[in-house]
Amino acid sequence: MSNWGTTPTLPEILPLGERPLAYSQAVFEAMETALAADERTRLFGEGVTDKAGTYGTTREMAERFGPDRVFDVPTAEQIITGLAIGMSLGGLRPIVIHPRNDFLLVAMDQIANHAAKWKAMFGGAIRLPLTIRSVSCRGWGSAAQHSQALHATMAHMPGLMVATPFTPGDAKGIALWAALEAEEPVMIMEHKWLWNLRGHVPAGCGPTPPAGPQVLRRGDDVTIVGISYGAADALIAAEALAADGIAAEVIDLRWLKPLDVAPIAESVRRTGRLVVVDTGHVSYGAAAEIVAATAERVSPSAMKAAPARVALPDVPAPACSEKTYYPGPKTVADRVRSMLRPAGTRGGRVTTPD
Amino acid sequence: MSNWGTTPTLPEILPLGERPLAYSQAVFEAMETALAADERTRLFGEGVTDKAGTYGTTREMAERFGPDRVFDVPTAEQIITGLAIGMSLGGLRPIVIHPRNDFLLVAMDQIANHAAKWKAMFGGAIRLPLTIRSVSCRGWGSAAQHSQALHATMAHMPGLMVATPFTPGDAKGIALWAALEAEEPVMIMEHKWLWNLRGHVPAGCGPTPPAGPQVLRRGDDVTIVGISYGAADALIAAEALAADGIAAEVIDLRWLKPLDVAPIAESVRRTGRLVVVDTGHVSYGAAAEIVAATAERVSPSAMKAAPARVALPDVPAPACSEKTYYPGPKTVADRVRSMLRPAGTRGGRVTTPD
Amino acid sequence: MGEKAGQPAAEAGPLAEGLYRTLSLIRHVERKIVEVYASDVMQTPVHLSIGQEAIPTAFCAHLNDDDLKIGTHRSHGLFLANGGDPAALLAELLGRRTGCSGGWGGSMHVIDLAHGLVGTSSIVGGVLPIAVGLAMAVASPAVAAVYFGDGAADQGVFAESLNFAALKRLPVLFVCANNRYSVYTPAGQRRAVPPAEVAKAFAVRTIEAPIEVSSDVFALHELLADPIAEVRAAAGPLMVECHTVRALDHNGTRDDVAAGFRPQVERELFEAYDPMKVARCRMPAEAADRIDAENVRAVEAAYARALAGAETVLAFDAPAGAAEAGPWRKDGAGE
Amino acid sequence: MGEKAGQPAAEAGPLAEGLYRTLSLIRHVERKIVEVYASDVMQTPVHLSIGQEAIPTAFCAHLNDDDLKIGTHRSHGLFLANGGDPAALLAELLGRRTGCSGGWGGSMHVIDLAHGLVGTSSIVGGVLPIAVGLAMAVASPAVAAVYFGDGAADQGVFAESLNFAALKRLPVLFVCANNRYSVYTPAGQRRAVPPAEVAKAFAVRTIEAPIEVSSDVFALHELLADPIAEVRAAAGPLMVECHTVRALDHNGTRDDVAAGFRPQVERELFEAYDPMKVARCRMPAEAADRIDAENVRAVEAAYARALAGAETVLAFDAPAGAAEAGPWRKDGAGE
Ligand SMILES: Cc1ncc(C[n+]2csc(CCOP(=O)(O)OP(=O)(O)O)c2C)c(N)n1
Ligand SMILES: Cc1ncc(C[n+]2csc(CCOP(=O)(O)OP(=O)(O)O)c2C)c(N)n1
Ligand SMILES: [Mg+2]
Ligand SMILES: [Mg+2]
Repeated sequence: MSNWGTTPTLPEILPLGERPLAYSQAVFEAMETALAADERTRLFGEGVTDKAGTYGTTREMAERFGPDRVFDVPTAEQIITGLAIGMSLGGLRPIVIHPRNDFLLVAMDQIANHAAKWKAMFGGAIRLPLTIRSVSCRGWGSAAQHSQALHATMAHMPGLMVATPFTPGDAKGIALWAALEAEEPVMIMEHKWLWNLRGHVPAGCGPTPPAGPQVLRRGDDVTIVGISYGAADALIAAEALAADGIAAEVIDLRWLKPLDVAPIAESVRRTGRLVVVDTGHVSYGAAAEIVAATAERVSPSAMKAAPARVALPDVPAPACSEKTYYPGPKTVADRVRSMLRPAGTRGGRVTTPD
Repeated sequence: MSNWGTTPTLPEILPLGERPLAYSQAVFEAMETALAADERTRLFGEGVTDKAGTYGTTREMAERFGPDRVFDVPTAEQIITGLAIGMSLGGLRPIVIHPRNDFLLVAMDQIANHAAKWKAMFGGAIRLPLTIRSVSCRGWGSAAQHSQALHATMAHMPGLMVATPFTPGDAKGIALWAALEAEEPVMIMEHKWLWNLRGHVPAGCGPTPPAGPQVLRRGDDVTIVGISYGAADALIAAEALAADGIAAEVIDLRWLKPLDVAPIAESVRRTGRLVVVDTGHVSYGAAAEIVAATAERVSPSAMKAAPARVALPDVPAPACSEKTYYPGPKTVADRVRSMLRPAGTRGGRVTTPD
Repeated sequence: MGEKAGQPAAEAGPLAEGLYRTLSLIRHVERKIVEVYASDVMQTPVHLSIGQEAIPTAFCAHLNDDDLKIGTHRSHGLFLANGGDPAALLAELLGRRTGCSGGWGGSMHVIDLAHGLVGTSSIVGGVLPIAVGLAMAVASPAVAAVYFGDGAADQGVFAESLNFAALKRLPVLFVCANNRYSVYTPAGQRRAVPPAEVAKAFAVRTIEAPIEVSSDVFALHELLADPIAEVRAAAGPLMVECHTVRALDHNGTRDDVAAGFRPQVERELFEAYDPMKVARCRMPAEAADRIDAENVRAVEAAYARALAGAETVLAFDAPAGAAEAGPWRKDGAGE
Repeated sequence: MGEKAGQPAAEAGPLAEGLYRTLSLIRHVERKIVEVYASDVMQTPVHLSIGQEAIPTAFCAHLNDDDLKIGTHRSHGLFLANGGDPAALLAELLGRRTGCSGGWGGSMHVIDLAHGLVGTSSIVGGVLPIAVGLAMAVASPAVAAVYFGDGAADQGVFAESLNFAALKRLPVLFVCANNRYSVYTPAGQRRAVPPAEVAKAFAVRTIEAPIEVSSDVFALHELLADPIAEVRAAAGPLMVECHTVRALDHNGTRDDVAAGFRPQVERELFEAYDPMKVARCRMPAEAADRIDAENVRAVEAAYARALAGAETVLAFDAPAGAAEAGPWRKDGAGE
């Protein structure tokens, strides 16, 4: 029945403010606002002009802004991405969409060898503003080739800015900044399971430049850093932990590159405990960077427990058994609880300290 | 004059044993031994049959084993890699060479979406033995697109085994294991600056399956983990540190995937200090995984200092100013020295704890 | 299923009945999927072959188990035409351990090694170079075959694959089902020329089957007989572009024309060139009815068998960085 | 340098002298590189244009500063034919802050925004789709041009780029210098058909220049005049395949034929079709000698200027994960 299943409806985990909107609607607003604000913007990608309109985020844009500025493309990720790079070098401000992270792998040469390196290769003589939106998906048997979250792969490549907006407000503000003001390639790594998440979204055109991680919830017992949809798991876990009398601080990473670890380190110095919740595979992933960068900055003597990661196991996603494959709020909460237990009794689901 | 400059001649930092060979000669022996040992092996890649013969490691193989088993290919990394996958699924044991890590990015879809995932996607019903050799290069103004070390990117993809052989003995044994015995895709990430490194290489056909990190030098003051050429910097630094009375333990990581952190954790529990030396970019790189995985396993109370990474800055490699761009033994030694200084006076080159 | 004969098609007799049996089986299996899909019992994105079934039916009838085949996200038809067990396919869609991929693959990743199907990929174009590699591994007179869509031909790797197959004169059968759509994006927004032109440029022998032929399983089967025999006789690669039409949504079971995602003309094309209708016109009604009835029973039985399989439930407690071998060893499903 | 005229070539007169001046400049700059390279003063992998200089000279003469150009690892000729300052090129090879890329790029990454050269890539084939994007950004009558080798045409993205340019009728000039080698791998081991055939398949207007024409700067310039004017007049993309020969090693300054890396016939081809010799045969000797002498002086002066530039020395103390903007801000070279 459902096309790739339905996107889950999340509980209200964010303050709704005066103008609550769903995440997908926030992205839609960013697209229409960017196209209206600057003649140089272009919007394209597979299915951008079809009736589905990239999960609704590009619907009717071609009709409104014309087929020269908003268009569909061949099923060929190299030319799609190369087009965007050339347009940028020629003075335009392209927004290109790869509807799934998995397809980015077809375009890796254009993204990582070209877009990322162009500025450096010429000593900064030229700028390459370019917005690449890509969505990480999961569930409904998407299986190994349609479930990847590749933000860590991108963030490892110098020359790319990489955002994982979690709040609808950030989804809009970051996309606007990338599309209208950035001077570098910006990869916006969205997550399909956030489409229905509601939160406050300012009206109008308010681009928000890269910023450090934001504290979503205050607490003194443990610092939980959430990346992308991981922040949702973290917030829901924090609520459950609160019932047990455990006060978790929840931090939304927001930007992987540039990375501002200071606020996380500060929080961890206070709580003495760190759990990172990520949507990618655990090994050599984004959570490793957060743990490592924090460990470099926080004196070991300030730590009350070894840090931990909650992320996908190092196995490609199966079409079946997704409930046991994906960690969730319970995994996060259990991890925190075991961390608060006396040393020696620890145990975990994904990573097992010995 | 020099083609891409000359590969440096390293000091004798390894025990030479009874049969000392250069690294490139060890790889050459692995290739010829594998081709002779199993009719199903194939060897191909750009320039494999030309007179240069992939830095000498494939020289004259086509003449000896015939053009059906050893052949040159179009300059098209997708078909090169896809060919290897299809040959493997059809029962052969291909060895494919991508002469630079940078070119792997053109083949990322075949490597990460296909080779890596095929076994899992079919529930293990089929195996995909496949050896991918790729060389990381540096120096002589290779610049941003010819200097990458992408082992962390590969190791983040479940389904790939990833080796970074450092000793000539491992270079031969691991290649033989991958080519003759592995049942999964194995990526062998070589480093051009190791070509001239000499060490003991057993004669004959001795495949060595994945193994944990190996201790190259014993010491109780600090654990230095070297990845690929990073182990050379670490060994040279350890020698310099010994002159200052600092006893460094040097560990060669060998395999990124599967990763056996236990020996590293054990060493760090004893030394209380960890420095990881990597040839890739620092952020979201392999060193982050080693630091994070160690931090998860070693009680913070066992740590005498915060861990540190010595790796490439998060900037694409410039053609110029390579001396300031690449860390070296001195960077490693300085990092260790600052770690042994009383807290508060620390400082570093690549990562600056605050 | 999957008649393995080489004679020309006839309107009656065992060959024609065999072709019709396969065609009808694919249709009935997919009708069954449509029937149950609304209940969410199959939690996997299905890309149905309805409208396109004559293509895999026709070419697979010229192939045997030694030939290696590979396909895409839309491979139910390929799996069944190649002789695959409908129960193993349905079990896969149901996420069962008895599924052809142990439940790991779902609809987009089916495999049947016993019949030479080495798998299917949901990355558009990804299998094209792999098929060329298969052709380097098979022993003559076996061939490699890849079944793909026009969207896959948009990818540059299509050209790389044609070039290498032509260069080495490899026995690769490229079968393109050109339904003129990649999801909802029509060819006119994607391609300057049809896929066949690219193959011709690389001097690959190329056959273009108009929809009149591609929808007629007997005609298409006959058209391909000699050319496939020549591939087998080491004449080098063959490209077949089959013009066709997709009956339902790109993914799922909705009528996407009614929902406004593709124009009305697509529905009319299907009405005119529904391969089941076309075949029935050329068959004795009695034979067609009999075979359909047998297939209905076979599909019901297969579905019941599929439902009876145990759900795949996996454990993922491998530590970070461990070898990937762990998880399915634990479950046992994949070994 | 880089005469910007549209008239047909002649054996004498300002147009012919302009073409010869550019051709000779490229040769003299590269001879200077060969002269000094053994001393290791240029620590960057050089891919020389010697033997192929007539190609960039001819097509760049039809382009102007509003046209956007992009090239590959072998782009000294493109840079100079496009009007680039020889001192900026040489300084780049010497790793100086005054280099066209501030020392960051070296030989493979040259840029000259003032003249519309947006850069060059050392990833074979990588610039082809970027050129198509450039064509979407330029304002008519400006065009985009990409200069690449036959190895780049091996990559699938070549087909993707041709397809999209043809589909949207974009003003892209694809100029392929086909020296029949990718490093030391000859076309026969790589390609079933020449690059031009692929372009024709996509209905891209295609011109094939045999080596007799490609080595004759006047003839090639004339051949391209009308076709390039038509691209400018919005007739859609143009593919030009120029057959040519590389005089020296793929990379570096060695005679790779003498060293046994390519067969002797390559050397003979260069002897027969050295574009400098060919041009001099068609020029008054006095004019050729005069221009050569001027170029020798110009190159010496440029080299002296290049040597006088400060070496690029960078500081890399950015903390892990910091924005990439840092380092070259510090040095100032890149701003
Ligand atoms: C590399 C890649 N890009 C995009 C997609 C999204 N996608 C899935 S199926 C499909 C349509 C492919 O069209 P075609 O090859 O003609 O096959 P059809 O669905 O028409 O049978 C697309 C674009 C994908 N799976 N892989
Ligand atoms: C993607 C990629 N693969 C391989 C290489 C290695 N390489 C550098 S130059 C070159 C030859 C390319 O040949 P061609 O495009 O004909 O240009 P030419 O050198 O002949 O001018 C190759 C294979 C590369 N740089 N990039
Ligand atoms: Mg299609
Ligand atoms: Mg060439």
